[in-house]
Parts: sequence; C-alpha cells; structure tokens
Amino acid sequence: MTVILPLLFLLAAGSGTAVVLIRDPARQIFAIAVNGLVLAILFDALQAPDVALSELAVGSAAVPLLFLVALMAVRNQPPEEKS
Amino acid sequence: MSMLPYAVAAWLFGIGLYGIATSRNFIHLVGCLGICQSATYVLLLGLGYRWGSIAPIFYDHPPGTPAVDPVMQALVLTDIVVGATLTALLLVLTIQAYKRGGSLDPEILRPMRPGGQPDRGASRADDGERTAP
Amino acid sequence: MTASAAALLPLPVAIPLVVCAAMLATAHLLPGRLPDILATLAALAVAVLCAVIARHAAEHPLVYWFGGWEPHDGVHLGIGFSVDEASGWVAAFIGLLYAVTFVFAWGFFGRTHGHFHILMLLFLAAMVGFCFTRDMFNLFVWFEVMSVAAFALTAYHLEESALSGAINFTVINSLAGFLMLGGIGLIYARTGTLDFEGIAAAVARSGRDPVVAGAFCLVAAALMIKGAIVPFQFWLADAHAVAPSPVSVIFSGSMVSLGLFGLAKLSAVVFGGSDQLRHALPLLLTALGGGTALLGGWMALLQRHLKRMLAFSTISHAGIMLTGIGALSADGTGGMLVYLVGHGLVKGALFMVAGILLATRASIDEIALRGLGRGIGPAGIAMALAGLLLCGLPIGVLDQGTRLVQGALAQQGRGMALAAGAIGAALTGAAVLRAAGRIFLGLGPDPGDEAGAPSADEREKANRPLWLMLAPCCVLLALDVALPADLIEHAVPRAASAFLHRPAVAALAEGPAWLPWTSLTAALAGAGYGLFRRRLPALVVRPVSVTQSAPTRALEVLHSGLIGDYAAWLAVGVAVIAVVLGLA
Amino acid sequence: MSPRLRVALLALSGLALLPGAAAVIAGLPPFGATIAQYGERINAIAPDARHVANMVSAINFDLRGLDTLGEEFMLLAAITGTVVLLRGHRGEGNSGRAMRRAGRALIPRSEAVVLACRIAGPLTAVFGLYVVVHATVTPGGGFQGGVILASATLLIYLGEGYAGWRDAVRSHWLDALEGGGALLFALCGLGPMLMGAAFMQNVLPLGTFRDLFSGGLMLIENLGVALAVTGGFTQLFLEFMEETRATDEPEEPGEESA
Repeated sequence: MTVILPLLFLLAAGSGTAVVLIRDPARQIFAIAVNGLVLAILFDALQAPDVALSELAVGSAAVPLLFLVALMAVRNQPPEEKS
Repeated sequence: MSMLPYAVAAWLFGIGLYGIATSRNFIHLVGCLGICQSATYVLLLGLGYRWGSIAPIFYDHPPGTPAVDPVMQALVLTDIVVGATLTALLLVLTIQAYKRGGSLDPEILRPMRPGGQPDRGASRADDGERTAP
Repeated sequence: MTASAAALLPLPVAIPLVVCAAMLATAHLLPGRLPDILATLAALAVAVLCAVIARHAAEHPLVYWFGGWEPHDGVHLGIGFSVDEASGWVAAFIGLLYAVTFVFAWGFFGRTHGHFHILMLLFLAAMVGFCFTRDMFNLFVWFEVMSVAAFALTAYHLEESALSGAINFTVINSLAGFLMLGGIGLIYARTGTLDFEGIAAAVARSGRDPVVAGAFCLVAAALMIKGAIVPFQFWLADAHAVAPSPVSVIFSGSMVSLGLFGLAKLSAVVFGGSDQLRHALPLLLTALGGGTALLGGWMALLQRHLKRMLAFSTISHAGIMLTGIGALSADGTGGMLVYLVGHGLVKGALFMVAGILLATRASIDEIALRGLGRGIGPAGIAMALAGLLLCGLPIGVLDQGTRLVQGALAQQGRGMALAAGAIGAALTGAAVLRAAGRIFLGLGPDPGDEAGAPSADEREKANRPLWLMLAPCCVLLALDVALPADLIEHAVPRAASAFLHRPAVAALAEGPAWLPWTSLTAALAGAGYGLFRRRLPALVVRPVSVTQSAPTRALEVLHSGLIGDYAAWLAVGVAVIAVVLGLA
Repeated sequence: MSPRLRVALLALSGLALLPGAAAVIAGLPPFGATIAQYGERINAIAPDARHVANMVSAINFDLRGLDTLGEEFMLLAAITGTVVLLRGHRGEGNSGRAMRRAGRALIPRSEAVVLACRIAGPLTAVFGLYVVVHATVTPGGGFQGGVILASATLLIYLGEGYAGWRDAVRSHWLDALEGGGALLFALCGLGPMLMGAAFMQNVLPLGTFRDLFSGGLMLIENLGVALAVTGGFTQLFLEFMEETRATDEPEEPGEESA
C-alpha cells in the first residue's frame, strides 16, 4: 500500500497535466476519461469506495460522454447565419 | 510522501489554471476546469485518510474498527455532483456560443467588443457615433 | 415564544424548494400565469417569515439543528442554522426583492413552462440558506446552488455576447467555488469541525497558524470573487450587462452584496479569533475596497451600455461595502449591512429602469437613446432620483449606511478609504445622472469618451404594460426613501453587535455631514460636464480630455472579456491576499 | 493582454504564492497521520444511532442531509438550465417527437450492436437498481445508482436508435421524475416537522443493522435522490443527444459505467 498510493497520486497529477496539455479536444476526451479512471482507482485506494463509484460513473463515463456529444454537435452543425 | 497529496492538489489547481489562461478552445477550457476541480477531490480525500484504516462501511468489519474520515467523503460526493453540473452547463453554453459566434476561440467570442455600435442606434443618434473609433 | 420562532427557521429555505420541485414535476400541466403567481407568493412568504424570524432574533440569535442533531459534548454533529437579527432582516429584504422582481417580470418568462421561476426560486432558497447557515460546508453548498442558478439565468437571451458573458461568469465563479472548498478542507483538517462556533473556538486557541491563514485566504478570495472586488471584478460587468434585466436586478441587488455579507460574517465570527488576521484585515480590506470603489466608479462613467454602466457602479459600491467590513467594528459592519439593503433597493430600481427602456424603447445604449425617453417621464424621474441617492443625497436607507461606513472609517483614521468611497459614489452617481439627462431630457449631443465604450444591440419583449414595470421600481425607491430612519438607528447598534458576536454598543458613530453633500455636488458637476461639454470653454475641456484619455483606454483594454486574462488576474488576487496575510 | 504577458503574470503570482503554499502544507498534519474529530465521532456513534453500516450514506442522508438536499436542487437547477438553454433555441414545440434532419438517411445498425445493447441495457439497469437499494449497507446510493440507471437508458439509444429512444423516454415524464424525486426529498424534511420533530429528523423505525431495510427515513430520501438523478441525467443525455442528430453513430460510450 505504501508504494501504490504515492504512485497513484503521481499518476493523477500526470493524467491531469495531460488533460491540460493535449490541446485538441478530440484527443483530450480520452485523457479526460483516463484521468477519471485514475482518480476512481486512487479514491478506492484511499478507502473511499462511495466516491470511487461516483467518480467512475460521472468522471469516466458521463462527463466524457457529454464532451463527446458537445464535440459532435460542434463539428456537425456549421454555425447559423449570423443575423 | 507525507506532503505528496497536498503538493499534487496544488499542482493540479495550478496546471488547470494555466490551461484556462492559455486555452484557445472552450471545450478544452472546460476540461481544464475539471482538472482544477479534481485538485479539490485530491486535497479533501488526502486530508481525510489515515494509514491502516478501513473504508467507513461497517459491513465486513464490526463497528469500532478504525476507519477513515467519512465526512470528507461525503463532501467530495457533493463536489462530484457540482462538477458534473458545471461541466454540463458549460458545454451547453459552449455549443450555443459556437452556433451564434461560429467559433470556439475565446479570443474571437468576446462578450462585448469595444466600440461596438448598435445597428439601429446609428441613425437615431444624430451625431452620436462621431467620436467612435 | 422564541422556541416556536426557532422552529420556523427551515421554512424560508424549504418553501421555495418545495414550490419549485412541484412546479417542475407538473411543468407541462401548469396553465399560463400560475408560475408567476406561485413564485410571487412564495417569495412574499419567504419575506414575511424572515421578518418574523428577525423580530424574534432581536433578543438573542435563534438556533436550529437539522435532523435533531444537537451538539453533544461540544461536538457539533449535524448542520445548524443560526440567525441573528441582521441576517434575518437581510434575508427578509432578499425575499422582498424577489417578490418585487417577480412582479416586474410578470409574463416575461412566459414561454418556458415556468422553468425560469424554478431557477429563480432555487436562487432565492440558496440565498436565504446562505444567510442563515452556521456550517462551513453548508455555506459552500448554498454558494454553489446560487452560482448554478445564476449561470443558467445569465444566458437566457441566447445571444452571442450573453453566451460568452455567461461562460466567463461560470468559469470564474466555478473557480471561486473550488477555492472555497479547498479552504474549507484546510480549516476542517485543522479544527476538526465544520460548525462556525466550533471553528471560531479552535481558531482562537491556535495562535499564529499558516493553515488557518491559508484557509481564510482561499475562502476570502472566493467570496471576493462573488463580491466583485478588484482584481476579481471582471466577470461582473460581462454577466450583469448581458443578463435579462429582472435577473440583473437580483444579481446587483443581492447576489454580489451577499458575497460580501458572507465575508463579513466569516471574518468576524469564524476567523475573528486569529490575531494574525485581525492585524492584516483592516489594511487589506480597506485598500482593496477603496481601489474597487474608484475603479468601478471610473469605469461606470466611461460606459454607454446602460446595464454595463450599472454593473460597474455595482462594483464601485461593493468596494464601499468592503471598506465598511474592513473597519472590523460594529459601526463599519452595521453600516455595511444597512448599505447592503439600501444599495439593493436603489440598484434594483435602476436595473428596472434599464429593463423598461429595453422593453419600451428597444435599446440599452445611452447615446442611441438620447431624447427617446421623453414619453416615459416617470421612469426618468425614478432614474434621476436613484442616481442622486447613489451619490449621496442625504435621505433614505442608503445614505444612512453610507454615513455609518464613513463614520467607522473616519474614527479609525482611514482617510484614503473614506475619500475613495466618496469619490467612487460621486462617479457612479455622475454616470447615472448623465445617462438620465441624455436619455430623458435629450441633453448632451456630443458624447465624450463613453462613445468608444463597448455596446451591443439588445431588446426585451414588450409584453407588459408600463405601469406594471414602473410600479415595482417605484416601490423599491419608496422603500429606500421612506423607511423610518430612527427605527434603523435604534436597531442597528444592537443588530451589528449581535452579528459580530460582541457586547452591544449604545450608539454608532456617523461620518461628517458635509461628505455626502460633497459627493453629491461632485456627481452633479461630473454629470454636467458630460452633458454640456460643448458649451464649456476649451480651457476646461481640453485638460480634462487629455488627462483622462490614456488611463481610460488602458482600463478598457484590461476589461478585455478574455477568460484567460481573468484567470491570470484571479491568480494575482489570491497572491495579493496571501502576501498581505503572510506579512502580517 | 498578450498570451505571453498573461502566462508571465500567472507565473509571477504562482511564485508569490509558493512560500505561502509551502507553509500551509508544512503546517498540515502529515498525510495519513490522523483524521478529524468530527469524522471519528460519527464513525463511533452512527452505527448505533442509525443502524446503518455505510457511514457516508448516514452523513449524506441523515447527519448532513441538508447538504444533500441542496446538492439535489443544484442538480435540478443545472438540468433545468440546460433544458432552457438548449430548448430556447430549438423551440419547445418539437421536443416531444423525433425530428429528422433533412437529407439524412437512416443508418441501419448492425445486428451485433443491437443485440449487445439489448443485453447490456437491462444488465446495467439491474446493476443500477442494486446500487440504489444497497445505499445503507454497501458503497453506492441514490446518486451513483441514478447515474448508472440513466446510462442504461442511454444504451437503449445505442440499441434502438433515436426514434426508439424517443418512444421509450418522454421529456415531460423525466421532468416529473426529476421534480417528483426532489419534492419527495424536500417533503422528507418537512414531514417530520408536522409530527413535531426537527426538519429531516429520522422518525421512522430504523430497522436492523446491516439489513437492506435499515436507516428509516434515509431509505425514502435515497429513493428521492435516485428518482431525481435518474430523471435528471436522462434528461441531460436526451437534450445533448438532440444536439447531435446530424451524426451517424456515437462511439462506444456507456460501457465503463457498468
């Protein structure tokens, strides 16, 4: 446990940094999902299963899905004529 | 190790803020805001942890076994809901802003451009626009 | 008697919540005007309940423990509400402001199945909860509910500038929420409790402690972001200028000042025991407040978009309120609380005038509207009166608050803050009076620097008769002017001391009587200069335009509307607070 | 401000904050050393006082139930806001029926996808229900279960296509579900007041420790949260999906939720 926790913390910092540095939204979505997953594992290791389950459902599934949908909406709908 | 979680939390907030400050795409920016928020998760759960304790669920272990702080976990649960709601709202705003403004770049989508002239105002205000740039 | 009054405490929060949940559950069944009626009644009920609670809280604060979890052996297990007289009256004022706003917006939000009333009622419940709670995390929850409702309401117009204004607002205020939560985590880890009293006791025991200072820094930054204090003020102009006018009434009238209300409560009650903070706060708060008052006033004078002008004027007045808090005395805080109510009444009325112009004249641009207000004289009178009140016309609630704040500052020898507040008030008053003169009298055909300011084409539905919009506006102004002064004079010393958890004082100091008159004169002079500059000799006009052009342009560049800039300024602000606290 | 200036400003304030942050971190208890008195106290008394095994649920639904009430209404505010902002643009009239973009053909789904979704959908739903009802004994609760249930309805979208989804899920039912759940929660607060107890006081029989039906009023509150979250998140997905109907096929989402 004493090795795993620091590793997970560092992984969380790394995946968070990746989300910021990947500037293309399409690829950023994967980073967001991975970051959610890493956080969920970290929370489980911190003895917070309730939080881990929420983060798994929200952070690594629902939120990336919303991002995906937003991206598709933006890609597929050319902006309307401005009045 | 004893400082690592707090340092990670500070780093996540800082890097998220850096992302927001430099982002040229609103969808990317919303992702960065999520990173700022994950800093609070890490900080709170880090503060509520204790070595050698079980999760605060006394199903397999009898009550009285040392457990980690359940209050922090309850706080983070609320925080996760906050995060989900904010992300959804911001993405909606972004989609709509894209439809109106035709861009996702904060530099292009500004709330009000300096010297913006109302279309109908020009004719009404006889000499109102004279000094406008 | 007080025991039964304490049992009322959950109701002002629960009633709007129940009404809005029921409205959502039956959204598609509700007939046309029912949401308007229900929402107005709910807001009135909140106002009345809060007034009753406030009256009962006059003797000593009412306390209520949710779920029956009363503190046990000094450990606070559940969440409590604790209402002193001042908090009760502030909540009652907010309920009233909502009720009046619902009348003002009658039918305005018609097409969305009551969804807007749902959001507004949630907003109201969150504000009342924010005033009443005595639990750190609960405070955060209401802070966030308030924010989320506000974000959605801002973008109602779905126009480009409304949307990007709303995005800026959302991002900055979300960051505020995260900072606050971080601060709460720190203080909880240090003190082991979330209850205000519990934290206060632990803070008083702890002595000089970087964790306490760090927690205060984060929480204070969050509340100053809500309260639009320099350098966190940028979001406000973007959001208030684009929100629908009824929403702006609420934003300027109560949301911004509530952030400062929270700051006053926390710095006096929760963190008051820390010597380090007691030393650092007066300088920090009066300096930031003074700067905010000046910058807001100056920017207000440079605007042509009426709602944006009022937004900057709100920033300026928020600065004055902050100087009141900075005095850390019963006079200053009492003055700030009175000022909060007075400012809410006057600013609410002004945003209603802006809404009337948007609805009946289909524009919000001061220069485009020149002379177009002639048909709606009463609105012009209301606007002029509100402008005079803003800059210090010595009648009414706002003036009483101003004099108390000035008294506290004068007593502590903070001349700079005193002057900054007076000048800021004069500048915003000048801006409003200039706009009133130009719109309703057709004066000032030759605009100065304000012509280069941002503006946008905007209008609102004209689906309400003029009197329906004008009546709420007049009610607000009448309340400000006609509330009996001696009643407030009598109640404030007691209420302010109870708010600060200090022994009661007999009377409060008031500022010099000539100061409001000076502000008023300066405002009239400023407005006159703006309107009649063409008739003034070049000897006067030229130096003024030369000296004000450069700083004016610099200020406009700073308010760029770019979220990246705002994030950078946010970091600067947090750093400033941290450095000042660290050096103390 | 130019981007470079902005980053410089940010770095400068970061530097200014560094000593403060270091002092705060040094002043905090070392990681894993101790927990706060409040949490310790709750761990000690709540199993006895409320007969529940999951302390986090005990806090969320009982000790600090007001926070969860606020949180639920925050969700309600966000989803109402989302609906208003997205519909305000489309117009409300056509939200009840599937509309199709002109010039876009219906794309037939492969048998395998339909089959997989028809199997995974109900399984996810069952798992969601499991998480909801076991709130007081094992990890999970109304919120987590509600999100999973909403993902199950999303799987219907993947399996049956948009029209099928729209037939299965109607917008005003979701409003009713969401509002009704929140109302149920709020009434759980007011109900005990009518009986002379405090707001949200746990006045129902508490049940046996480690039993599915333990915790009294918490169970009803949990149900309210589950209803509100299921309705709310489904509504959210629905409104977002409406924005993308120019697309062919959303990629694989929803899998991780199980």
